Order: sequence, then C-alpha cells, then structure tokens
Amino acid sequence: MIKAYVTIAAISALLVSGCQSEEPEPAPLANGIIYCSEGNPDTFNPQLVTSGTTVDATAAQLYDRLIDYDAEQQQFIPALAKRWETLDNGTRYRFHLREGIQFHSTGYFQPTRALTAEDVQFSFNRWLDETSLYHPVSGGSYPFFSATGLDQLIQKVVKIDEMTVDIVLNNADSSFLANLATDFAIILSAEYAQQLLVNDHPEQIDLLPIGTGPYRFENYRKDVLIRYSRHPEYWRQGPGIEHLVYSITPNANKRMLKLVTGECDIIPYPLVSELNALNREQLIVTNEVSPNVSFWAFNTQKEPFDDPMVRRALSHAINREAIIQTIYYGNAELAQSILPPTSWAYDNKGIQYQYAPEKAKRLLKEAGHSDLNITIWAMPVQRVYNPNARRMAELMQSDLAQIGVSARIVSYEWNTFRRRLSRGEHDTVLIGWYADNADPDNFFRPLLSCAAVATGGNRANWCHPGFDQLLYSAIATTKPEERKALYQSAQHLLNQQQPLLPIAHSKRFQAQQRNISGVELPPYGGINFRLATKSTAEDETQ
Amino acid sequence: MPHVNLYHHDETPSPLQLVWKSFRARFLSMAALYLLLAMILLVLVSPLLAPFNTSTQFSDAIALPPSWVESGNMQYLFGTDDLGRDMLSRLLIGGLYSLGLPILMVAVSSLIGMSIGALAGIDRTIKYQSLSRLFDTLLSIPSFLMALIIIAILGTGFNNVAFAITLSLIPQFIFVTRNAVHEEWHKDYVTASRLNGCSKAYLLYRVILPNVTPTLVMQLTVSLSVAIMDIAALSFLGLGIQAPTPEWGSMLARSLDEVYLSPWSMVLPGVTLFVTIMTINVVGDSLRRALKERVNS
Amino acid sequence: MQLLDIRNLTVEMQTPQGIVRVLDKVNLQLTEGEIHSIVGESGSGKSLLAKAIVGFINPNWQVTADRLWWNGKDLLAMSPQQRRQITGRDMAMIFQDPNAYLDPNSTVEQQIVEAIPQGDVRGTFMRRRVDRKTRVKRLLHRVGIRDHEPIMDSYPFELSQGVAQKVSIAIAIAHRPKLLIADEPTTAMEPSTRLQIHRLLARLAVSQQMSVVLISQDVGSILPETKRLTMLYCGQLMETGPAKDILSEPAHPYTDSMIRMSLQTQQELPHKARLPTLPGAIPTLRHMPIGCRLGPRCPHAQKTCVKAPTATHERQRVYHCHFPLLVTSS
Amino acid sequence: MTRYLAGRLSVFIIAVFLLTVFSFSLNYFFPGDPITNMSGVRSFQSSYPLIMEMRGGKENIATQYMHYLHHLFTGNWGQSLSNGTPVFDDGIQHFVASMELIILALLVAVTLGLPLGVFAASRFRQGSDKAVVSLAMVGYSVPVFWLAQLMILLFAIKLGWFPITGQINPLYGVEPQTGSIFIDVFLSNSEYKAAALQDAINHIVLPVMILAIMPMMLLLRLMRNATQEMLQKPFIKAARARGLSEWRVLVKHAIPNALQAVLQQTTLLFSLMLTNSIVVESIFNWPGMGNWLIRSIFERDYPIIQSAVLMFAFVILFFNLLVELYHGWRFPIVRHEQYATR
Repeated sequence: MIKAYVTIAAISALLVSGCQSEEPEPAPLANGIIYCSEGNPDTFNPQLVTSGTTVDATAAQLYDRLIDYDAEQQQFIPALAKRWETLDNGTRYRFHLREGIQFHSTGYFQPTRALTAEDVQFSFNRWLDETSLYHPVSGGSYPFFSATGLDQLIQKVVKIDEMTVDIVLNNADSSFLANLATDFAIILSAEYAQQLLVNDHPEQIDLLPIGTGPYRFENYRKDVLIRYSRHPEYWRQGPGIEHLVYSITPNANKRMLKLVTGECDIIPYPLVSELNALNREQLIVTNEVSPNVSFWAFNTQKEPFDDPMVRRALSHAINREAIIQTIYYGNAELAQSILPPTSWAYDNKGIQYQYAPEKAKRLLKEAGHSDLNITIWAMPVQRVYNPNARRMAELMQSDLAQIGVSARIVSYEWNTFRRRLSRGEHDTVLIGWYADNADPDNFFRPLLSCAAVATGGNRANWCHPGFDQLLYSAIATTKPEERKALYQSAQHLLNQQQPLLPIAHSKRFQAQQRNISGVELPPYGGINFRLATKSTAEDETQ
Repeated sequence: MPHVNLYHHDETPSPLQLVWKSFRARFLSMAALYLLLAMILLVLVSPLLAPFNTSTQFSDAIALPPSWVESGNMQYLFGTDDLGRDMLSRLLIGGLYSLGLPILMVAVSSLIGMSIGALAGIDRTIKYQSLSRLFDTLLSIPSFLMALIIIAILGTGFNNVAFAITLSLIPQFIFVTRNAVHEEWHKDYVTASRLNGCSKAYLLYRVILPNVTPTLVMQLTVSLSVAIMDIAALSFLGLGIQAPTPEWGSMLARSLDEVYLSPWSMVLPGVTLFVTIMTINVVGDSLRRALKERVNS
Repeated sequence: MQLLDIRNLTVEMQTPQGIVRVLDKVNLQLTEGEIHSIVGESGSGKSLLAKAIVGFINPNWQVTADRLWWNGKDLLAMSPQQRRQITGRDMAMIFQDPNAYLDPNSTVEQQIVEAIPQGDVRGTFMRRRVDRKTRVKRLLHRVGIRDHEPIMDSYPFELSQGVAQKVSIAIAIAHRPKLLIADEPTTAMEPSTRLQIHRLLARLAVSQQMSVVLISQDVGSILPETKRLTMLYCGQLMETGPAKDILSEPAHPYTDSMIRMSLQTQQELPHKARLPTLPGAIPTLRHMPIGCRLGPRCPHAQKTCVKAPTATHERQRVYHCHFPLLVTSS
Repeated sequence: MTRYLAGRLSVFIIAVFLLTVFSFSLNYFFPGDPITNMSGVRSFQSSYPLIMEMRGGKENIATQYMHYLHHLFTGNWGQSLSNGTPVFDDGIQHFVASMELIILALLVAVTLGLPLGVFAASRFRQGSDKAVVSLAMVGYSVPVFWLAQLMILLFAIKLGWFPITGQINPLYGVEPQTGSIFIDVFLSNSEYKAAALQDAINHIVLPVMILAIMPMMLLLRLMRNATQEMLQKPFIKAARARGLSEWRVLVKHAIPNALQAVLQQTTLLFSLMLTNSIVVESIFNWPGMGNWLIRSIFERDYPIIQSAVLMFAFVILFFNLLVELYHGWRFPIVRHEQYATR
C-alpha cells in the first residue's frame, strides 16, 4: 500500500516537473500564434455580415480588397489593384489589377489560374446583382452594402480586359472609395464558385472559404477553434508564422486567465484593470483611439418607445458618468453624439444628454406612463465599445428603478441575440458600433437610415424621412463645409428625437504576450495578422 | 402474595428520543445544529437586518474592501462590489434565494415525495416489486440533470428554476420513504400490530412513522444540501437565478471578472455557500451516526 | 497441572449510567481433556466469561483478575499480539448463531483453509493446494458432514444452522486447539440436530484430547459426559464442582431450583400448576442487588445475604451461600 | 447467477426503453415543431418535407415513435439547429471526451478514497481518523465550481503549472477523431507526439483532480463507515479470536464485506460524478457531454439537448448495470438477498 502512495507521489512529481521544464518550446508552438477570439463567426464571408466577430476572424486574414486605407497617412493605398483612376466625373472608377496573385490552394480547392478581372466582377456581383446565381446563397442578405447604399450606388461592374475592371456608379459619391477599402468589399474566387456550382454545393463558398489573403483556411470547430495556416504564395510580405489559431473564448475572465497561463498569445477586449492588477512582466496591454460608440437604442416601433418624450425621459434617468467609471474604469469618453469627437463632422454645440432623474420622472408623467415595465437586452460578448453590457444593464436597471421603471435584463448567445434583435423582439438594447472607415457617413446610414431598418442594422428600428433626407444630401455633395453643416443638423435632430442614447466612446485595448509582434489593430475594423511574428526565447538571447 | 416492586423502572425512551439523546451528546453535532438554526433565522429576518438595499449602488464606494482590511470602511462591513453595492446586504438577502428557497423547495418536494413513498412502501405485490426495481433504476438519474432538462423545456427564470429543482428532488424522497417504510412494515412488531387488527392508516402514523422519522429527517438534510448545491451551480452556469438578484452562485460567477481587483467579492459568497452546505452535511452526518448508535444499542 | 486457572475474574462495563460489574469475582479451573459446563440464565455472564477467556472483549470493558493463567502463563500480562497468538493457537470458540460468525462472502472451503495452520501444509504449490483440499474434506468428515462437495462451495447463508454449526466446529478444530468453548451452540436448534452437535462435541473431546467448555441455559441440556459443572447467576459464581454430585445433591438454592425446573419441564404439568421457578425476575444490569445477587429472589434469604457470601469448599465442590441446602458433615 | 443476470438485464432493457420514450416525448415538450426538434431541420428548409415523411410526421404518435427508434438505433440523430452538423458524430466525440475525464477521475477517487477510508476505520475515533474524516467532510462540502476557481487561481495562475482550458494546445494540430485526447494524439500525424502527449497530460490534470475530489471524499466516508461497521461484526471478532493477524482480518474479511456495502451506494457516486462533470467541463471548456449540454441549452439547440440527456442517462444506467453485475458475481449474498422472500 505504501508503495502505491510512493508511486503516485512520484508520478505527480514528474508531472509537475514536466510542466516547468526549461526545454525550448516544441516547433509547433514556436511558429504559431493563438488568438483568443470572443465568439463564433457566423460565416467565413464578411460580405454577409456586419458582425465584428466575423470580420475579425475573416476579412484581413483570408481575403484582400482592391484598395486599402492607410490610417497613418490618411490615404488609400493599392492592394489587389495596383492603381486606379477616376473617370466620367467621378461616376466611373477603373482598377488595374496586380499580376500573378494566387488564390489559396487547399484540400478542397486547387486554383488553376491567378486573380483576374473575372474574380472581381464575380465578387461584386455576388451582392450587387440580384440575378447572379450566387446572390441568394446563404440568405441573400448583404447588410453592410444595403445599409451604406453601395448596392444602389453601383450601377454595374464591367470587365475591360483580363486585368482591368471598371466600376460604374449611378452618381458621384464621396464615400465610395472609403467603402471600397472596408473589410466587407473582399474579392472571392470565381473559379472556386464555378467548381462549387458544378458540385451542387454553392453554400460552401461561405463555409470553406478561398481567398487571396495571407492565411488559408484549415478547419473550424464551432465553439472551439478556427485554424489557419500561412498562404505560401502570398503576393506581398506575409506573416512570420506558420499557423494561426482562433481559440474561441467568449468569457472575458477566462480569456484573461488564458493569457496569463500562456494559452493565448493575444486577446481582444481584455479586463484592463484586472490585467494591470496582475502586473505580469511578459504581458503588454496596448490601447488605441478607436472611432466607436456604445449606445442604448429604443425599439421605436414598439409602444411606448414610439413616443420621443418617453425616450428622452428614459435617457435622462441614466447616470452615464457612473457607467464610464465602473464599466470602463475611466478608459472612455462620455459620448455627446453618436459621432466620436475625433470626427471632422463632430458637433456638440447645444447638444446635451444630462442626468436628471427628476426631470425624467416628470417627462414620464407627462407622457402618461407610470409603472413602466421594459426589457434591456444586453449583448453577451465584449466589444470595443462595451466591455460588459450585462453589468452596464445592471447599473441602468437600478438607475431606472429610481424613476419607477422596472427593467428586466435579457441576454442570449451572441448569434441568437442578433437574430432575435433583427426580428425586433427587444424593447431596448445596449449595443454599439465601430466605424469601418473614416467617413462620418459610416456612423449614420448603417445605424439609423430607413434602409438599415430592413437589414436589421438599425437597432432602434427608427425611420425618419427628414433624417434620411439629410443623410442623402450629405453624401451627394463633395464640399466638406456643406457636408459638415448637414451632419450637424442630423446630430441635432437625433438629440431631439433620441431613438438612442449615446453612452461612451471607448479606447480600444488589446493584451498580448511580449514576444508577439506585427499584429495590427487598424482603427477601422478588425485585427490584422498579416505581419505577425513570434520571437522565441532563443531569438531574444541572440 | 403481593409482588413488591423492588426495582424502579425507567421510562423506556422512544426511538426518537434515543436518537436525539445520542445526537445531543456530541458537541460538533449540536454546534452544527445551532449554526444551521441561526442561519435559517438570519435568512428569515434578513430583510430587516440588511443595512442597505441590495441594488443600491454607492458610486463613492466602488469595490471597497471589507472593513477589517485597512482601506475598508465600517459602514460597509463586508465591503462593496464592483458596482458599489453593499456585500453584507447582498449576502444576507442572497440567503433568501440560496438557503431560504431551497428550504421551501425541499419542504414542498418532501411533502409530495413522502406521501407517495409511504403509500408505495406498504403495498407489496410481485408486480409492484418488479416495477419498483425499474423505478429505482430510473431514479439513478441525478437531480441536477433532471433540473437541466426541465429548464431546457421551460427556459430560465426564477419560477422555472424553483419548479425544476423541486420536481427533481421528489424522486429521492419517494425512494427513501418507500424503502424505510417498507423495511419497518415487515418487521415483526408491525406484523404483530397488524394481527391485532390495527388499520393501515393507524399503523402508518402511529407505528411506523416514529420509527422512520430520523431516516426521513436525514434525507431532508441530504436533499437540502443537494438543492442548495444545484441552485448555486445552475446560477453559476447562468441557467439559474439571473445576475442582479443576489444569489450566492450568481454572485460568485460574476465576481470572477474582478478576482484580482476585489478578491473578497469572490471569496465571501464562496465561503458562505461552503459553510452553509458543510453545516447541513454535518447535521445530516451526525444524525446518521446517532441513528446507527440507536440501532446498535 | 491446570490448563486454565482463573481466580477472582471481574469484568466491569462502562454504561451511560455508570460502571456496572457484570462478572463478580468468578473462579474457574479446567484440566486437560475434561468437559466443563457453565450454566446460568440469560444475563448471568456466562458468555462474558467465555469471551474474557479468549480475549474477545470490547475496549470499554475492564477486565481484572487475581489470576488468569493459561498453561501456567499469565494471559493478562501479555501484549495483545502475544495473547492473540496464544488464544489463536490453543483455543477456539463456537457460538449460538453460527451464520453470523462466518464471513458471508467467502465459501466454506476458503474459511476452513484459512483456519488450517500454514505449517501443516507441505510440498510444492500444486501439492499444497491438493493437500489443503484433502484436509478440508477430512475436517468436514470429522464433524459429520459426509457429503462434502456441495458444502465446500457453499456460502454461509446457504447452509442450515446445524450444518453451519458443524462448519464452525470444523474451523474451530482445524488447528487442533487444546480448548474449545461452545457458547450455547445448540440453542434454537431442533432436537435431532442438537443431539448430533452434542455427540460430536463429546466425541471430539475424547478423540482430540481437547477440553470443552459448554455453556448452556439450563441444566437439562448439558452433555452427559460433563465432568464439572459451574452455576452462574448475575455474574456471580453460585456453585461449582463435579457434575454428578451437584445434580444429585445441589448445595445452593439456585442450583436446586434450576434442577427442579429442568426436571419439571420434561414431564407434563397438571393444569394450572405452578412452575417451580424462583419468584421475581432477573434484575437489570443497572439494578444489581448488593451482596448475594440472588438475595431478593432466594427463598432462604435472610438479612446476612446483603453481604457477599464467602466460598465454602467441600470435597471438590465450592459454593457461595450463607444458607446452603446441603448440610455439611463437618 | 443466470436468474440474477436475466433479471438485471431485463430491468436494464426496460429502463432503456422507457428512456427512449422519454427522450421521444421531449420532442413534444420542447417548444416548437416536434419534427424540427427531432431532426434539426427547420420547416422552411428544402429537405423538411422529406424529413417529415421519413419521421412519420403525418402519422400517429406510435408510428412516429417507431420511426424515431429506427433513427435512434441507426445513428441518425438529426442535425444541430445552430450549425447543422450531424448530432450523432459530434455526440460520440463529446461522449468519449467526457468518459475519458470521468473514468480517470473515478480511478483517482477509488485509488485514494478507498485506502484512506480503510485507514480511517482502522484508526477509529483516534486522531488520524478524525483528521481524515474532517478533511472528507470539508472536501465533500466545497461547491465544485468554487473549488475549481480556487484551484485555477492557485495552480494555473499563481504557480503556473497547468493550463486551464481544452484538451491540448491547438497549435499541435491534433484534431479530434475519437474524442479521447490520448488516442487522438496517438492517431494524429503530428511529428511531435511526445510533446503533444505531455501537453495533453498537463491539460487533463487539473480537471481530473477537481472532478475526483468530491467522489473521493464520498467514497472515503462510505468506506470508513462500512469498514468500521464490518469490524464490529461477529465474524470479524471470530476471525480475530482465531489468531489471524489484523492485516489479514482487514484484507480478507473486513474490506471485501465493506466493499459490498459501498458498492450499493455507487448510484450516488455516479450521479455526483456526472453532476460535477457538467460543471467542471463548462469551467475547463472540456469538449465533453456536459459542456455540450450546457451550451446547447443556451442556444436552445433541442436535438443536441435531447441527445446529451439520452447519453447521460444511458451512461448512468449502463454503469449501474455493470456495477450490479459485478456485485452479484463477486458477492453471492447479493443475489441471494434479491430473491429472498421477506
């Protein structure tokens, strides 16, 4: 019997010593990066969604766009298109494609040719052309493009020759190139699409993706991981690692613990204050200004939220200062408008969303409501703009209780949550938005236009013809002064109507192991692993 | 010849008294019992005792450590959580959900389970025996799984969780009561009473019940600790009582996000839960022990 | 030399009501090969005496004696291990309820094999197995089980009481003890089985040169071969001596009543006849009378009986009584 | 034995039958369309009419049940509502992953709990017995989710010995084929099997440890009480009086008989084990049945909930059957008692 105990002790000692061995990391660990993402992607085609989780997981990794936006230089730079020119008074753009760009070669598809104009044409027609065979595949809804009106703006895509493609617009639009440089305007492989049609599995184009990006798809297990490997024939400088794994970890606390134990190399949306309290030397927390906003949207198609007075009353009840302190730990700015202050169209003159519970009570009474029962839908995941929506909801719950409104917090798994949200099942919802490009339009049309009601992007289900009018006038003109004035009146209108209450503009945080470098956080959208490298202990000593 | 009673006769203690006697003899048992009673009392009067409303957020006292820590404040004895809510009040009121609710659920399920079990225990035919065998087999499915199924059907929410756990506790009561009653039913003294022409109801209440009471009380403690554990585990997983309600399990779950900033918000509900369950387990264990001593003596 | 020599053995029990003396200064002597019967009503401490001899005691019993010698060695002075070795080697005991004293989850064969001393079995591994088996069969035959095959593979709960008792005896005699204590081995058995067991014991005493202590509740069920008889009442020794003498001429009133009752129960009683029992009932442990414990029930009791009587030695007999029935010649 | 075997098997089979009836009726208890709940195919999907036909959706309930049984036994358990993968294939992997965890924890619990229980019983009411029993009481009363968090803070964060999620570092590229990580490492075509194995062991230590503690403490207490009770039995005293050594009395007579009593409590043990495995798997992201079930409840993925429940219940029934058969085989008195008339 004693012997058995000795054996057990010996085994456990071995195990323990094994974990602490000083040996160099085995090769698979040394040339791979684990990114602990916060949720499952809906699909592997960013054209189909507006969800940041999906975009993070796919756009910059699997695909390329015709042009990219360089945030530092504040200009558009060539990507798949090596150059482009504007023709016909800004209603026709001609793109000259780069030669010899290879699509991914995987177990399910081997490309026989490089990128051509045909692929560009196919990719645009997928969401543009309702007669395209691929248009209805995977639901046939392209929320970003319909919300920004890009599908209305582009008249057609014309193939000029093998390496040249023209995009013809219905009218000149100042936000066109900005939208083209977003994560959504990606280029798919027409050849792959053709192969899938032959095999009668067109839906696989969004599940087993093929692109030209720095990584190619290996496999995906829901709730567990996405596995990518380096695209060996990538056309520009690629990553310094072989493997990239998205380890799906919705729980923020768990994500942080995994970073500490070294199971994650990079995590998004860290619990910043916790990490700082931990004070681990091998970890670094970076932050960047990010154009985003979190807001509390009222479902204006439901009683009693169709009454602006009720919406204003509820807005006055919320102590947003307290929210900034407890939820963001002070790492955010109180929002006075849906636009962040860094935007050139920002205006806060005469706009106020003050905390005034007494006024709120009075307004509510005037509107003829007492004993209001509402639901607050709080998203279950962390986003740049809101690190903990459920806790925020709890805070608001007690604020609302002060004015005699009882609120119930509702939350579902993220995909279910958004599905139900799109169906308008909510009373109010805590959600937010971060910009896909530098244009202020990106904060208005995808969020509050009547078109966005249909696509589900307009969480307030708020359709105001006057407001829409302002927005369309703003994009029709190219004069900045004129646009600014229009956007200012739009902001004032919003303040008056309050379909939503802006809460905060947060900084964007990311925590990572010290030995990871080259992971970019472009301000407009996602995360980019194109230049990611991992230095091993040996590299450091050299 | 008159028989002189030379020896004085003791009162023969009833089985219940015997158990109580040997239970009382142990310090630990009594300590646990008193602690349990004190906790139940505390829970009952918690709305009066709690210094603050559980949802009141003190924005000037966010994540304040307990008063015994240097930076603590006597106003908030156990500190405050990350939203500035008083921990002591939350723990006290949380007892209503974490201890009070389970007591209620156990009371309801024991009433139902014991009545069915007692009836089942005295009916005894071959057909019944094979049926009960089958029943026992199906009863081996844990109550937590049962509760999960019911929640999957009805959805989460306070009422559904309470209903689910109550329902899932009943089988154990049926099982234990039936076995205990059945065992007594076939003892010779019951047979004797039966031959004396006592009615079934009389037998059940006057003859059998006093003898099975300790066993049933023991099962009550077992079920209570199971119920507390189940409701806390469900809430911890996010399927039970939802966040703003100060249930200990859900308090624990949400405290995980700030373990390092405010460790007390995780330690306090955990310790409370642990002490509660342990007290109940000790009472149950002592009862089992006292019961065994009665049988042995 | 005396095989067993006990002087003034006292056993005290700790009960919630205080210390109770359950055996009060009992003496017992035993020579090799003799059959000795201990008779007493329930609660007389006869089983306890047997248990004290084999060291079968609970930790809360206090055993003291002027002398507790086995083969000239003081059992009380030994360490528990030594004592267990000696009793294990030299003594064996069988009980009223044989099934409870057999391991319910081992076969008869396994249990008998376990009792065979290791030194008895010789040879290689295979030989030893065969040897053990034949020894088991021989033992079973010796205790009167002829059909050994089914019995060997049986579990205790499959045996009838008589057979189980025989198996117990087989286990007991497997290591050829010098003393076999039989604690009411035949109570609750049907008469034919009882007779079988009794004969078996008597035969074994002779053939194995083994002393037998037979404990029983009434004088009528002792072995005819009994050499000496000891009467116990409430933990006190009443009378001891050669069985024949005592049965024919009881010196102690208690012995007398026991014998008369035994005779009476063997014949038909007339309607409404009084049983020749002593008045009153056996006192409970907690309420032992002082002095002679028979006192309150004794037809001859007088004031002096509140003092414990001293032993009267007469020829080979010893009795403790202030007013013996036997008028001594001296 | 034959009679006992037949009795137990028939009870088992009837129980499994009832279980299928129960899981079939779940389709009707769950909100929504029963056919969708069964198959995971929604009514607007093109294959729905075919599925409706195959599952007897338009016929009476008995026919539907027969169709259900047929699908159940042919491994056609429908597809997930949330991502359309076949439930059965997923289920098997989750099942094996869970079993790996549970069986290892059971082994740990048995190899530590039983000897400690015997040890405590042999030192009955002495200092070491009291120490062990108090420890068992404490260990048995700690809520498993709290314990897990404390252990994670200590072993993973403070000491940095063990990782906290999953079966293996995903960079090893070991894809689940069977669900059992050790077998998968072996089957994988990784060049670093030794390192991967080491990593897998590191991953499993903490969950197994946490999962083992409560059942271990339960076993310890059961075993101590049973052994102690056995040591009071006449046959043990008789064996002692026969001069057998204390060790032999313990090993040959007390322990086997105590085990017989402890084995009767295995139902309790399994239910504790499975309950805790659900929580532990969720905390450690172990890709087992518990984790699968909890997630599917969140996502209202009815075909999965149903399958997970079915598998859980089946495992318990099957384990109990095994234990009962072993019990009856090793301890004949059990078979005897079963048919003794009372």
